[in-house]
Amino acid sequence: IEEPLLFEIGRAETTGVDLPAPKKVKSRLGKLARDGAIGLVGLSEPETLRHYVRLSQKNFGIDTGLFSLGSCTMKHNPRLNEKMARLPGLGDIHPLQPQSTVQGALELIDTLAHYLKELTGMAAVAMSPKAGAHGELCGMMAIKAALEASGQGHRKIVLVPESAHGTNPATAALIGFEVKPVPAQADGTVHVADVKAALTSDVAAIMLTNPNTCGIFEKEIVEIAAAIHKAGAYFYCDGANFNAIVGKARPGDLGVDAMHINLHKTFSTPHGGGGPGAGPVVLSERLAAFVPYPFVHADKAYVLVEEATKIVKGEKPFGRMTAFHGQMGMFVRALAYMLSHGSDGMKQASEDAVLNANYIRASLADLMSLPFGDQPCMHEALFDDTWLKDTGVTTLDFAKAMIDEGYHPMTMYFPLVVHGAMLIEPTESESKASLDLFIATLRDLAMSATKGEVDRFKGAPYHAPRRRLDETRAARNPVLRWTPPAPYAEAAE
Amino acid sequence: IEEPLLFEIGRAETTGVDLPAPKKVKSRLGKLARDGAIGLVGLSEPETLRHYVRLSQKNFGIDTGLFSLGSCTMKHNPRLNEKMARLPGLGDIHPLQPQSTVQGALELIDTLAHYLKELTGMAAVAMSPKAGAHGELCGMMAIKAALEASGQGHRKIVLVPESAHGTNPATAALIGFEVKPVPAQADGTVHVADVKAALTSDVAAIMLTNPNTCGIFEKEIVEIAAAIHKAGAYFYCDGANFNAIVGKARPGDLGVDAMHINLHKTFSTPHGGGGPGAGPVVLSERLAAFVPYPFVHADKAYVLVEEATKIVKGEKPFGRMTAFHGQMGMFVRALAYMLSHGSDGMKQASEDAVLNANYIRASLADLMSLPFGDQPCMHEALFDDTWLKDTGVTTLDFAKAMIDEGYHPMTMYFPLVVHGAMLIEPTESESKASLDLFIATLRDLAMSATKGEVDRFKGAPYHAPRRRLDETRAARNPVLRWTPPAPYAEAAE
Amino acid sequence: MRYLPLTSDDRTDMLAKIGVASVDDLFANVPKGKLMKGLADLPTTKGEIEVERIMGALAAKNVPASAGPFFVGAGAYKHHVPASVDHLIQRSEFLTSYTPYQPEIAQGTLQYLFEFQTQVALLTGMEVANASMYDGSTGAAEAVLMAHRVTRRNKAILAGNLHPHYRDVIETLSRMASDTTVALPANAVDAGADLKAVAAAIDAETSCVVIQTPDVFGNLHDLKAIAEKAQAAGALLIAVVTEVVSLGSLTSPGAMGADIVVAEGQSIGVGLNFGGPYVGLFAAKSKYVRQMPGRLCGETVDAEGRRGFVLTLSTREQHIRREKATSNICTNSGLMCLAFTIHMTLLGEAGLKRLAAVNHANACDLADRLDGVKGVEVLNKSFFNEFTIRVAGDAAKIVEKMAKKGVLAGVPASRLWPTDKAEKDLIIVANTEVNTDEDRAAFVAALQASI
Amino acid sequence: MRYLPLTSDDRTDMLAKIGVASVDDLFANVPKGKLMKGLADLPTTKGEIEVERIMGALAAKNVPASAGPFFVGAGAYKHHVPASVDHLIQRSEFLTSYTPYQPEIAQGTLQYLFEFQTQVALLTGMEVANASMYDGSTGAAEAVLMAHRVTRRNKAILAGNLHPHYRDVIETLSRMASDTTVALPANAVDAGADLKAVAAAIDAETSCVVIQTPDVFGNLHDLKAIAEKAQAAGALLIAVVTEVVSLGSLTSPGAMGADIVVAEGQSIGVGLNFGGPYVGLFAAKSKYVRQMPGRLCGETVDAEGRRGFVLTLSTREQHIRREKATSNICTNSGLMCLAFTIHMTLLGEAGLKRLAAVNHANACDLADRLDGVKGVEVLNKSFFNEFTIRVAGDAAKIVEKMAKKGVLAGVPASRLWPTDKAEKDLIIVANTEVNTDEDRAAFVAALQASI
Repeated sequence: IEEPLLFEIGRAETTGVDLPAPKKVKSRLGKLARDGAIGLVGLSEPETLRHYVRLSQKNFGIDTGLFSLGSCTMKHNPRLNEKMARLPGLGDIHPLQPQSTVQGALELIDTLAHYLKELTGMAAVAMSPKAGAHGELCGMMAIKAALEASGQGHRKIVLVPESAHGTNPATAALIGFEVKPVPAQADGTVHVADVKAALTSDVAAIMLTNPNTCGIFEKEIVEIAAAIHKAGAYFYCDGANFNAIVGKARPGDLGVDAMHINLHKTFSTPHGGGGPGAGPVVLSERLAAFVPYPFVHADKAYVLVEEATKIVKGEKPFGRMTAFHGQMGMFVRALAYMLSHGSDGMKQASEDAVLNANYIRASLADLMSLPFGDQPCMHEALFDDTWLKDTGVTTLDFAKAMIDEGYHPMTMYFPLVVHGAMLIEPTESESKASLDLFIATLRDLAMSATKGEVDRFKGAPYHAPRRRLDETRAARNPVLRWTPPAPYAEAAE
Repeated sequence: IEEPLLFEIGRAETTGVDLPAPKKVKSRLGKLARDGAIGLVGLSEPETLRHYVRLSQKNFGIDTGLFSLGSCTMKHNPRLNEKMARLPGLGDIHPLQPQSTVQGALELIDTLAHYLKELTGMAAVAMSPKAGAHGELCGMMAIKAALEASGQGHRKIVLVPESAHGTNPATAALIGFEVKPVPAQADGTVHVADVKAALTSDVAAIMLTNPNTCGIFEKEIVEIAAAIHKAGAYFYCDGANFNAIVGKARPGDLGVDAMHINLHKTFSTPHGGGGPGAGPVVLSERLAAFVPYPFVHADKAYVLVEEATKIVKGEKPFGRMTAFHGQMGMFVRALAYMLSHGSDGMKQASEDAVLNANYIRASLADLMSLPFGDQPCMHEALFDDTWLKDTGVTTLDFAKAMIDEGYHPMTMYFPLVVHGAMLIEPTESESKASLDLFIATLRDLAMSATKGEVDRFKGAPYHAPRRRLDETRAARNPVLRWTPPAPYAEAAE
Repeated sequence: MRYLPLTSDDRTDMLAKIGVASVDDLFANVPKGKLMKGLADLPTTKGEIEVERIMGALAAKNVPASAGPFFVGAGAYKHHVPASVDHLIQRSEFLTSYTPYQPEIAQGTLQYLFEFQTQVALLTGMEVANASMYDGSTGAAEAVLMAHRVTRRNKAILAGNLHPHYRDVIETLSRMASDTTVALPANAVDAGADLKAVAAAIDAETSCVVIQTPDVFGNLHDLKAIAEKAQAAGALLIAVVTEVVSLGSLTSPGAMGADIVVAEGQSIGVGLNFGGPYVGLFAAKSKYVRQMPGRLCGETVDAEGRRGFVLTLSTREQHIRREKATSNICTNSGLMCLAFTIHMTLLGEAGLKRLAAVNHANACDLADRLDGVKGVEVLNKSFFNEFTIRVAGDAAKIVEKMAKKGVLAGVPASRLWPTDKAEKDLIIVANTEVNTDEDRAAFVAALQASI
Repeated sequence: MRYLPLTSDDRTDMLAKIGVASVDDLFANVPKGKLMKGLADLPTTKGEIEVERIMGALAAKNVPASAGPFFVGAGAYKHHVPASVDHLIQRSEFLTSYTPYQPEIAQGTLQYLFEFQTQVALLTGMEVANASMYDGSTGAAEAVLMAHRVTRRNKAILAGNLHPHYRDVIETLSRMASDTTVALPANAVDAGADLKAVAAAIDAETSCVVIQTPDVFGNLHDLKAIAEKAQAAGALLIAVVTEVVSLGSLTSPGAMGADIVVAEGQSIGVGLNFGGPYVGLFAAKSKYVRQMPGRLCGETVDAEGRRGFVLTLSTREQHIRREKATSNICTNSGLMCLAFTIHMTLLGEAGLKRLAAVNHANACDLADRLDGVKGVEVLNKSFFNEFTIRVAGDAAKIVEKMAKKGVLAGVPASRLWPTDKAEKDLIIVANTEVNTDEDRAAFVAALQASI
């Protein structure tokens, strides 16, 4: 069933909201009162429901099937969290209400901060970043502020392995750092020797993902941290893969100075089709002073510190990341999740996530190729496309064929260091029965590909709301909004 | 995507609910403590979400498309109503709390009762019936009680036109009445002359649907009522089609003595896959005294009358229909709907419902056949299958082909008085654009049928989660529950 | 108006297509003078903001169960419903669908009904269950009529400790159907005597005996002997359960020989809702299936041989059989079945047993706390999560006093048997998993202060 | 644990398949001594009942906006969100989906993003809009960086009446990126003077001027002259809107010549959420599209020629372009875009204009009521739904006093400019469609009683 665009079915005079007539008053808009049509259209309430329900039916979510997208941690989003976020006392409060009227909200932020510090073994946390990349930015800003505060402002180099998420180099570059690559070795990890070789007096920091994007725990991480620190630089850890080690290992114990936490990956706040996220950044003692405004002091009452006059000795906030205090709605959800799991549940969740990924790895290793040999992975299993060589089927084709089987494909072609990468992350939310079916399906597809049944892949997906879309055309001649078709425009005149 | 039965994926030891360990106490269960397995299985929360989300995807609802099911009034179900029903002060109250702690609930019931009486022009309303058929039962019980109270207990005959809903004769028979048919004439309505001819001193009541199930307003209704009353009998009106006349005509003004109101048809409470409904019954002065327990008296405080000691002079409750006070959750939704619409909106809704149905009628009359000629209908348009004669396509085939076009079929083969009946009710919730598309689709199907494209119909539906299901097999050898397959049963031993 | 998509232009165009001048021409059949001029005497359209204010004000005049310690039961129970249940039942495809008369596009509804029927059959220990009744009480009345059909006798014996509302509903329907009921007197003190009285009342005219366990005072009953006695006399045993969670801890009525089991399913998934909508569970021996009221969902195959589900045995039902139907029931409690089934799925065998154990333990804890409290006596020898106390004073007044202290303490028996002067000092007290130690301490304190 | 489907048997079987003895063997890479023994020092698993109690207790310590008369704004506004919006955004297929990297199974998300972009472009009067930023403030900071890329200059001039938090966010990012910002002083009394100061500050180094309208004090600004001045000097005009509802009543920034418009979209569909998640609207002239940050959804066709949507121009973005990306932004505010789009669809042109008119009228009514109140002066010559009053006394203390009386009265300017001693007597007061006559009367009474 096709669903038209809103603008093709809506009408300028239709509204799905009944409001009383405005009171008669003297306008204070002056000459700036809007004049003429905006061009918007409306739908009545029943039409609106149907339009968006039907659009939703063209989407795939974790509630509809296994979502194997590696590095994205598509885990269960408990509905309890949604309910809690909608309690009027948590959802319907204004960021600038008198602080005496939001003590529970400040307590909640403080409590969540405590949980995050405890799980990471870090000294401080900046709660306000709005998403993972924003957290990276915050963390790198803290590092920059710390360097400047200690007269090390000349350090401009940031070491980033090629396997890193694109946000890492982009973040570093955004605030004027120069990105320098560090190689990974044949086992998929960065070796301390390579880091040492890259360390000069210009190096500000290393940005390392751990567990890394190949799904492997960086085994020399402690040595790398030591080397970095010895060189006067900082260790930024990309926390995208924290889901594998919550309750199992603490970044603070490994020598990390800053790490953002994707509440929407690790702590189950929903991805919502691309956001909102939430990216609090935990910081080591060395960086703790630089947490940006606003932050919470727990005293007799909770105080939201928004200004220099209220900081305590030693605090040196580097500025402000966003207008208010961050993603409160996501904090509520994350805390509800952490309370629900508890320390035991969170540890078990990490173990199950790792177990599930290894089960997939072990169950497919005979058919598909592992770029770094037969070693345990963390919460995601990385395959390359060596096994597809000469079949005529690419990683992309394979992924699209998965759609026809009712699955969301794995992450493709990332990390870049692996040829035709296929990064599969089942998360701890999948049952063994679900994994077994997924494995059986992938085995069937893999055998089909190796047998040369190319049509099953090249034309895929066959059974989705759309066949493959022409992305080149979209980019070559961008159509980024609806415009009235010509006859309509004429008629409107 | 197929979805297994819960029992095929669940596990006895799995639970999606975390509860604390019970306190250690001395059991008071005695010898009745359960012993051994119940046989239930559980799913974790993520599995439960996925299982039922996937099941939901095999369903059609008014939010997913036009639902043309005549006599069922599948109109928009506002989400505001759902929200209101979940206010703790309305949803989380117990029917046996002290009345001082539920004054708002009693006020709400009293307010809704006022609305229903005002819209129907009736003297009283019994709020407790749980659904339409339960309301019919309540109304007929009130009639029986009134007859007995006036020494007319010998009256055993209830007149029911053949076009009536099956619930009418079933209800009458359930409490010992004898059903006698009244014919309808060529214009689709019951004529007063035929009623008079059937009226004997044994007649207790007539049960008439108005607007009737042919979608026509009974034009001699006032005369019929007068004749019934003159004969000492009562006029029960089936209110299933009240949606056509709310704010346009009042049953009380037409001589009706009792009429149930399907809150889930007329006042937008959701049908929910077959319930819950709510069937308050409005009663004329002649029957008002017989409203069953419990009911609300509005005095200084609101009083829920549950017992004989609290009735006021003249009240003669005939008994009790259900354990508590009826479908409060549906009352909340219906009142929210009525407040939202207001008197103006409800009248407009009736007019739009009738307009929409007539628009469909007028737009299809050249291709499909109207059993009662080209006269206006009320909120539903009735076609018969004369036009399909010799095409090899039946009403059923035609209906199933509509599924492939994205529509829920009309009501088929009802009313029984019309051959191959197709009863189409769009409701006021459909936009003109939606109706135009529906009409175009039906025209296309109709032309296809007349052209003899039989395959399009006989095999339909082709694009639904299932092809046609074998109902005979289901009835011949009923399988009404899951049982473990043999090997499993063995393994369990 | 936000719910109405037609614009005035649309209306004009459509009237033209139809060929009438005004919408009232379509109402030409309405007798002269009966077409309303103007509007009904009710307020006009209101926006969401205003409706929320009005409903919010009504809600604010009630004390919700979650507002404080809560011990009210007697046929409806405050249990915790997981958030996912309420989320799922609000999915448009479930909420806004109709009775699954078109099975090809209603497999979602049909499959959950099949799962529901299976769960109910397992829980009650019966062979078959239907797709629900309105609630427990109407289910009980229908069961009595069904017993009449099965036995071709028309006298039902109702145990004295059957919930009086259930008794009333059965009596009302039976009286209207010209059947006979014999309702025994309640016995809060000696529950065993009640069953003995039932046994003694069975005769050759008896179609069925109706016994509730746990009974309205919370007492548990072993039904084996009475089942044998009834069946030997050619009558059926109808077992009534108003607290379905109890089946997690107790021997099922089916295992004790019941022929029909009716239960109120509200405790699982549904919520209090001030009395409705609830969900009636209805299960029976399979030999009686064709005499059952209500919808049944059955397994079959589609044209391609794939398993599917349909409503079946509808020749019992009113829309096919009309005045010869087994019942007039049409609409059931579809969405509440779904809520029940989802909650039961989340619980599973292990969770239900745990839930029942917690309920029982909490009730035992409260009983223990009351032990030795002056002026209070727990009457029950056995109970699940509810028991009856005798208090030194007028129970209804004490409950009101406790309500003023923020404790909703239970149901005074005088509310259920308003005319029986002998039982003015009894309170029926329920205790579920939502109650804490603090709640029970508050109960005891408020009770002591109110006697 | 209810969120974890694996059973212990499953775990044993799976470890066997993998060929390791224990799960810790899979963590072998963790350096010696760094694998945690035991559990983190946090509480253990809690059921829903307990979590609801804890969160409910936290919620109870806050005063929600709906609890009484509410006039707090200054960048976030209390508007009514229709129930259907919240229902729809919770549909699993929207809530639990990812960024639409697989467009064949994400057309739902992509189509609403396309609708969102269109609505934002229309509202702001711009040619193109992106698929959202985190919020208005981060969008503003990104706009300044974008202006630097477009103009190849790096000095931004920030109007004094720009929301100080926005100013801080821009200054922080600019400073870290080694760019220059010139922030002018706020001027609550003479808003026109602020714009004159901006105009005077433009020079040949200027990349952009950033002006908010309605400004933080609620004043409206005609941007035409400053747009011309800036563009003549080779700089861009970045218009900031923190109350998007105002665009229903006011000439759009696009119509006044803005090059980039950033806005906070929270007012439509999103709710207060104590500051987040919100949704940043970002629109620009189409010639700058390849310098825009954030995701863009574009129209295309599929292999069968059917219209479809994809994320496009991603060569601007970090996951393709890495350190050369226009921004590091990755996650956006997808679900909040959806909320915005649905609410805007419900409103439509007519509803938005009506909503804006009601907001304006309510604010005018409050201003009228304050006219002549002793010790209170409304400073604004023009405003939409928010204005600034000077009160005889310490504004922060007066707001606290009013809060004690149940009226949340607005934002004391001293909260936004904490170090500026001159402005301790100003309150910024917002009035939306949710306020009633009674609310406004309560405001006046509480204010009079608190001065």
